[in-house]
Amino acid sequence: MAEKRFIDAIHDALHEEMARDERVIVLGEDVGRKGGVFGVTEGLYEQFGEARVLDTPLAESMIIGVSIGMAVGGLIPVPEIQFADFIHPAFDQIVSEAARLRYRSCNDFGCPMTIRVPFGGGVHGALYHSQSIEAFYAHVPGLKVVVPYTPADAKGLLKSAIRDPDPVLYLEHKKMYRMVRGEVPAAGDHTVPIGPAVVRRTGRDLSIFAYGLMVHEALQAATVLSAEGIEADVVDVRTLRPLDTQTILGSVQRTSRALIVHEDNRFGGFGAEIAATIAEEGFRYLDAPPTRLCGPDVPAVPFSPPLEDWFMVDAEKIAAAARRLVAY
Amino acid sequence: MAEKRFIDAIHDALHEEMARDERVIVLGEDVGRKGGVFGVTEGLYEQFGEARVLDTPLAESMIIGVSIGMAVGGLIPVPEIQFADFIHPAFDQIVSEAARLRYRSCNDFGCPMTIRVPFGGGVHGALYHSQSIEAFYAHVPGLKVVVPYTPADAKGLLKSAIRDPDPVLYLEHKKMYRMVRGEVPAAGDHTVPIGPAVVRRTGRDLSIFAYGLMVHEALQAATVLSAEGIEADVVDVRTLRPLDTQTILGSVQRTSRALIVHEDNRFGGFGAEIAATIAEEGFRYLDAPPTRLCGPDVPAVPFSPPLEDWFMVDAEKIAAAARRLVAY
Amino acid sequence: MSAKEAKAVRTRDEITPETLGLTHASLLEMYYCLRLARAVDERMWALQRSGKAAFVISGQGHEGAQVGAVYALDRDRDWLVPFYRSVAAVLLKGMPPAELFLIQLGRATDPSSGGRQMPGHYGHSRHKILSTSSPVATQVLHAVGIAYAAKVRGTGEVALTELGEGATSEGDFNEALNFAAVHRLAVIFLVENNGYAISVPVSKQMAVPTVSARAAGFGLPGVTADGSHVLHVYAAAREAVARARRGEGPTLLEVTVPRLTAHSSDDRQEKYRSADDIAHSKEIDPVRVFTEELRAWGVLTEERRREIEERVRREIDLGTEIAEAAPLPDPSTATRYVYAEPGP
Amino acid sequence: MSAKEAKAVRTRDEITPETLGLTHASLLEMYYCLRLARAVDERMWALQRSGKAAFVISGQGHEGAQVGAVYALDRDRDWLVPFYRSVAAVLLKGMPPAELFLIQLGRATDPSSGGRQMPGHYGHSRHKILSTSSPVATQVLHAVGIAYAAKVRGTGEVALTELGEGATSEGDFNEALNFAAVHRLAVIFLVENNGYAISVPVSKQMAVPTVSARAAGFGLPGVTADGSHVLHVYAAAREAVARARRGEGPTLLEVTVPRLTAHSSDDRQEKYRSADDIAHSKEIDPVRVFTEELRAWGVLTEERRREIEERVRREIDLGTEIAEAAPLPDPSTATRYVYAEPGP
Ligand SMILES: Cc1ncc(C[n+]2csc(CCOP(=O)(O)OP(=O)(O)O)c2C)c(N)n1
Ligand SMILES: Cc1ncc(C[n+]2csc(CCOP(=O)(O)OP(=O)(O)O)c2C)c(N)n1
Ligand SMILES: [Mg+2]
Ligand SMILES: [Mg+2]
Repeated sequence: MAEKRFIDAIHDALHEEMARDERVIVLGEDVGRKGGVFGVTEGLYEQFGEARVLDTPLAESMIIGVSIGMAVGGLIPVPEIQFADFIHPAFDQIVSEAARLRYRSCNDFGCPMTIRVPFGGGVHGALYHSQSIEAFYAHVPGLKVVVPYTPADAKGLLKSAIRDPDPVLYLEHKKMYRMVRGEVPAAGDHTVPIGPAVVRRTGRDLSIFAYGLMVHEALQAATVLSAEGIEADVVDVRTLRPLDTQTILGSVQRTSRALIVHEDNRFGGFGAEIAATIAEEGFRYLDAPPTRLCGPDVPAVPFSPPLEDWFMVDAEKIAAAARRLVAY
Repeated sequence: MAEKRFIDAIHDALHEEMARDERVIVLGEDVGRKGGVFGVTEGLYEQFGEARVLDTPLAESMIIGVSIGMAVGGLIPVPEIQFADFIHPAFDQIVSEAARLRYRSCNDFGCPMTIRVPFGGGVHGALYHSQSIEAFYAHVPGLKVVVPYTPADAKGLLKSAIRDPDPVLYLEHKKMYRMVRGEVPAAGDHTVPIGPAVVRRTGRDLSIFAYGLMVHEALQAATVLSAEGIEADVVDVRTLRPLDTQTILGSVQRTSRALIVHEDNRFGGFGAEIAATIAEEGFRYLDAPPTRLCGPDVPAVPFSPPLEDWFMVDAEKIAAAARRLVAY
Repeated sequence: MSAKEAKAVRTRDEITPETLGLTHASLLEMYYCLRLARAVDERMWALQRSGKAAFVISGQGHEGAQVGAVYALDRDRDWLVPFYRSVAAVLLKGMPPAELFLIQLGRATDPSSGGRQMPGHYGHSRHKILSTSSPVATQVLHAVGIAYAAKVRGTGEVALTELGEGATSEGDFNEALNFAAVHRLAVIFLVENNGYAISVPVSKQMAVPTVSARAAGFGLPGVTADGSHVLHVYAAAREAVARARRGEGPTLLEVTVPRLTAHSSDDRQEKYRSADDIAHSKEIDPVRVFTEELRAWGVLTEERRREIEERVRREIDLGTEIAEAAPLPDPSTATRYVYAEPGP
Repeated sequence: MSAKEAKAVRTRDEITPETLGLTHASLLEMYYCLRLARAVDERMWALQRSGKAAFVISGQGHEGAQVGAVYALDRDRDWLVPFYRSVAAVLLKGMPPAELFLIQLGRATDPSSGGRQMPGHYGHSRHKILSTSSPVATQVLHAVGIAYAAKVRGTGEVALTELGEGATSEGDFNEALNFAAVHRLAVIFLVENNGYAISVPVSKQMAVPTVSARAAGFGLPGVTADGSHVLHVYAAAREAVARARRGEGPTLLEVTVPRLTAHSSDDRQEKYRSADDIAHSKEIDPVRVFTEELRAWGVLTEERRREIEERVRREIDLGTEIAEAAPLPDPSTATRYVYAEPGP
């Protein structure tokens, strides 16, 4: 075991997979000589050369479209979209092409590809450098969507994604890069399967469901709540598609109360799917309404600090919502 | 009053608004001389000329991006996207630009624009001519999303959309064009406000929530159910964003049972938002889990008739789900 | 006659079976492909008209472009990334007529999609034909990616992708030209310019007379060939393939073609095309022109013609029979292959 | 020297204040704008370094391109559709320095966004400056739409939009060129080519030496001007505006400019730019070059220079003061204007 920062865990996974399999290729804007605008791909260009670590022209639809062709041609592309906010030009290539190639060809073609995307707010990034995009993509059959929280998961899920025969959207919260640290198995081939959620903390009074940075906030809230005698089960959802409804329902069965937390706008957000699933399949367990605590319904995160603070969901807001839910 | 087909109601609204306000301009692929691939814009080119009824090059991002500029420049564009399946290249222009212009400029600029989009399956259109897209867009703050079911609503909502100061996504189910007929107020300026849902049929045993073609199927199911002694409240949601939660919750309060129906894939679909809202805000009213009946989670609608039938939600499947829910 | 025109004519005159080194056998193989493609296409319409197929989208008029271009490929080694009009191209690349009818009729054994896609969505991994979707121009980037993979892996494969001139208005097409030029990839962009994007004439799609003019600004060669003359296309494609094979990069090959039918079975072209325009298309039909050329060159005797005609008819009839006898897909299979299934 | 080179030099020699008919007053106004833009920009960096601003994205090096181009507009009538480096352009279009600092510091009275957007996202309806977003190239289509509206409404407005050469790789840019050319719209595409898209050099972005080469393939004129010489840009822009005003359509005006800073305050350019390259940029700094040119032409005396310097300093200081004193936005306003609010 070694303590690693979130960003290093992602870097290491890329490095190891590139070393392990020469079909793996990294491409995107500034991923080469600069090592990525966040430094995630630092050193890969020097080590693996420019044919495998490719500084592309500035065109996201091209990055994904070319990656699909690479996958068909026998490579395993790991495209980076510089900011989640800039993935939208590639929406068609992801939704119509990458996600459907296998289904539409009845298994004649596949599309192994991992799209790495830094997302999320709290970094003074305002409307166009803060967005959460998981709701758009988790809705798409044919895609898998993962959002790691611990460095160990960041590494293990990325490795699994790269080895997956289907396209995976790998969302990394950019605020966590240098903020979150944790133990990562140093030796061996550390992978984490795509699919299972994990209970990060057990408690009997309510379940908190979160992913990415929000797990961090939820765990902090849980500590505060614990001091008040409220014990929260905190479930790190990790994989949004396919969703581990079993672990989710198991938690609700234990606590009878569900608080679903995400940073993305509330209306039509991914939390609705979790809440609807709990309501439908866990109805008998519930003693209170499944409740969502999410980013407000304005276009992403406004810039100025008072506005950004207003937008972001944090431990304090989670604790307050938990108290209300427990008091229901 | 005059009986009109769904398609004629849409056509008439366009015609009247273009005649009423010379700023209104229609653009898209084949909307001019051909009158649209479905014939919705038939005759407008001849009447209003090619400057106002514009056959564009084949590029959806351009159609929306140019429309945004037109709106800024003092026109009221009504772009058509030929099939909902082909709106994806314009995702960035819609989500990042049209929907955010007002918020990001703190009201200095607005973007009056109505994007007309034929959507939906049951027409042998397969994976790429059948898609439902409402979940992607209803999640976007700054957009409004409407899905008419009656010809009167088709006309009235389109007129309201064109006069709305903000961008509206107007989704027309293409199977309804020539199938659905209904009375449309002939005289005067018939508009229907964006926002309110409408109860199409009242019943005490369960509420069925639907929009577009699914209202048709739900009403048929309700007739069958009624013969069996099950009385369904059928709510035509009509506007997905902003959502009329009051009417929805009012219905659940009367029936204590909610069945949410849509054609789009279930996972992360718009039904999750309705179900989550009912679960959270109508928890006390519920005698059974809020239940979704939706398209299965495969990429849109497969082609061959047995596969298409398997995919599509219809009156029979709705009636079966309603029986199960009432028996809960 | 200006010097430039004289040169153009000379260049065209130079394109003969002899200058291209084509044997009679090759010429007759091309002819057979043209006739086969036309016959398959006509049968697809017949199936639609008789209510057996829901939809047709046709390659009639595009056969010269496709046979000329695909004939220049190494059909085993190279990739075809087609579009919905690629009837002739996929036949020549190896798909038998029966498979096209299975696709047309949405049967379980449709090799491209198992009945999941609409007619016209070709694909076949064994023949290195990439699966087609409907959104236009997306495939152009896929071809570029395949060519990048070929370069990195050193396979020597060339990727040929087809699209209409309408699709060149999409961003993806331009992004693809740019990336391919930067990396000098072995990809050929075959733009089949039939003058219309459904109803929209070229004059409303672009401000230049040829799509090939687009190439220079991205740093690749652009050529326009006359799709009524199979050998003109073949000559241009052969040059493009040779360039690609030598590692000199991509070529934008525009081929002007007539559209002999409505856009699809859902369209009525009389609404937006003049009778003259439609009549002129028939005159420049590549099948007709090639037939005459082969006769003039003494390659096609009446006897040979009848033999080929007979063979084509047999294959078409057999293919239709096979397809009509094939089962429709079982709904219980509809959830399969959203994702890869675990291996055995 | 070849005939072509000779002609190029002659053309450049012909661009003088006299041949352009520019008065000393105009030249000094341009000079003032260059100095003001530079000073505003430097102050933005100072605010960032001192921890008062979270972020800077800079126009240093681009001032010659922007002042030259915007000076050719009718600043009251025409539209500017800017990007994040448009410091000089928006100043010249009418925004006072104080407003740029309000934007920089995210204050409630930031006229472009009320503190909602990051620094560098300019916009101002009264000055006909369209609100800027971050995704590159999207704005190019908006400018084209504005020009279409101007044509239909007969307003005679011209739209000038700015973008970097990196953004020309996006589909939207190409779709915009195409549509503008088809409709011969009064729009000018000002591509400020600073050689890099963040760290990616032009050689990895495109296979041609100039962006202007892209124009011909879409059917519009393409010109490359040297952004170190304000008057070269002005001459080219004036021609483009005249063309647009005459109804002859769009122009792609590429201007080569040095990038004098890192991409933004989040970037360290030493990682990917050589010391020589960075040093060379300083030599071709348009502010420096124009200062020398004005001196050589006898327009700028030392006294005048000092006067202008003094005026700029006062304005900057005053602007900073105003901005720093302005309140931050109140969170209770954060939900406003997602949609239009009902009128009174
Ligand atoms: C992205 C997208 N938008 C719209 C359509 C609908 N559509 C299908 S074919 C077509 C015209 C294509 O014209 P062109 O590229 O010239 O090819 P042609 O059909 O003439 O061979 C259109 C608009 C589509 N398939 N994809
Ligand atoms: C669609 C999109 N993708 C990525 C980015 C991130 N980004 C911001 S500026 C930039 C480089 C732009 O280069 P160029 O267009 O040459 O302008 P310059 O900054 O050099 O003036 C990138 C990649 C973005 N803003 N938008
Ligand atoms: Mg065409
Ligand atoms: Mg640049």
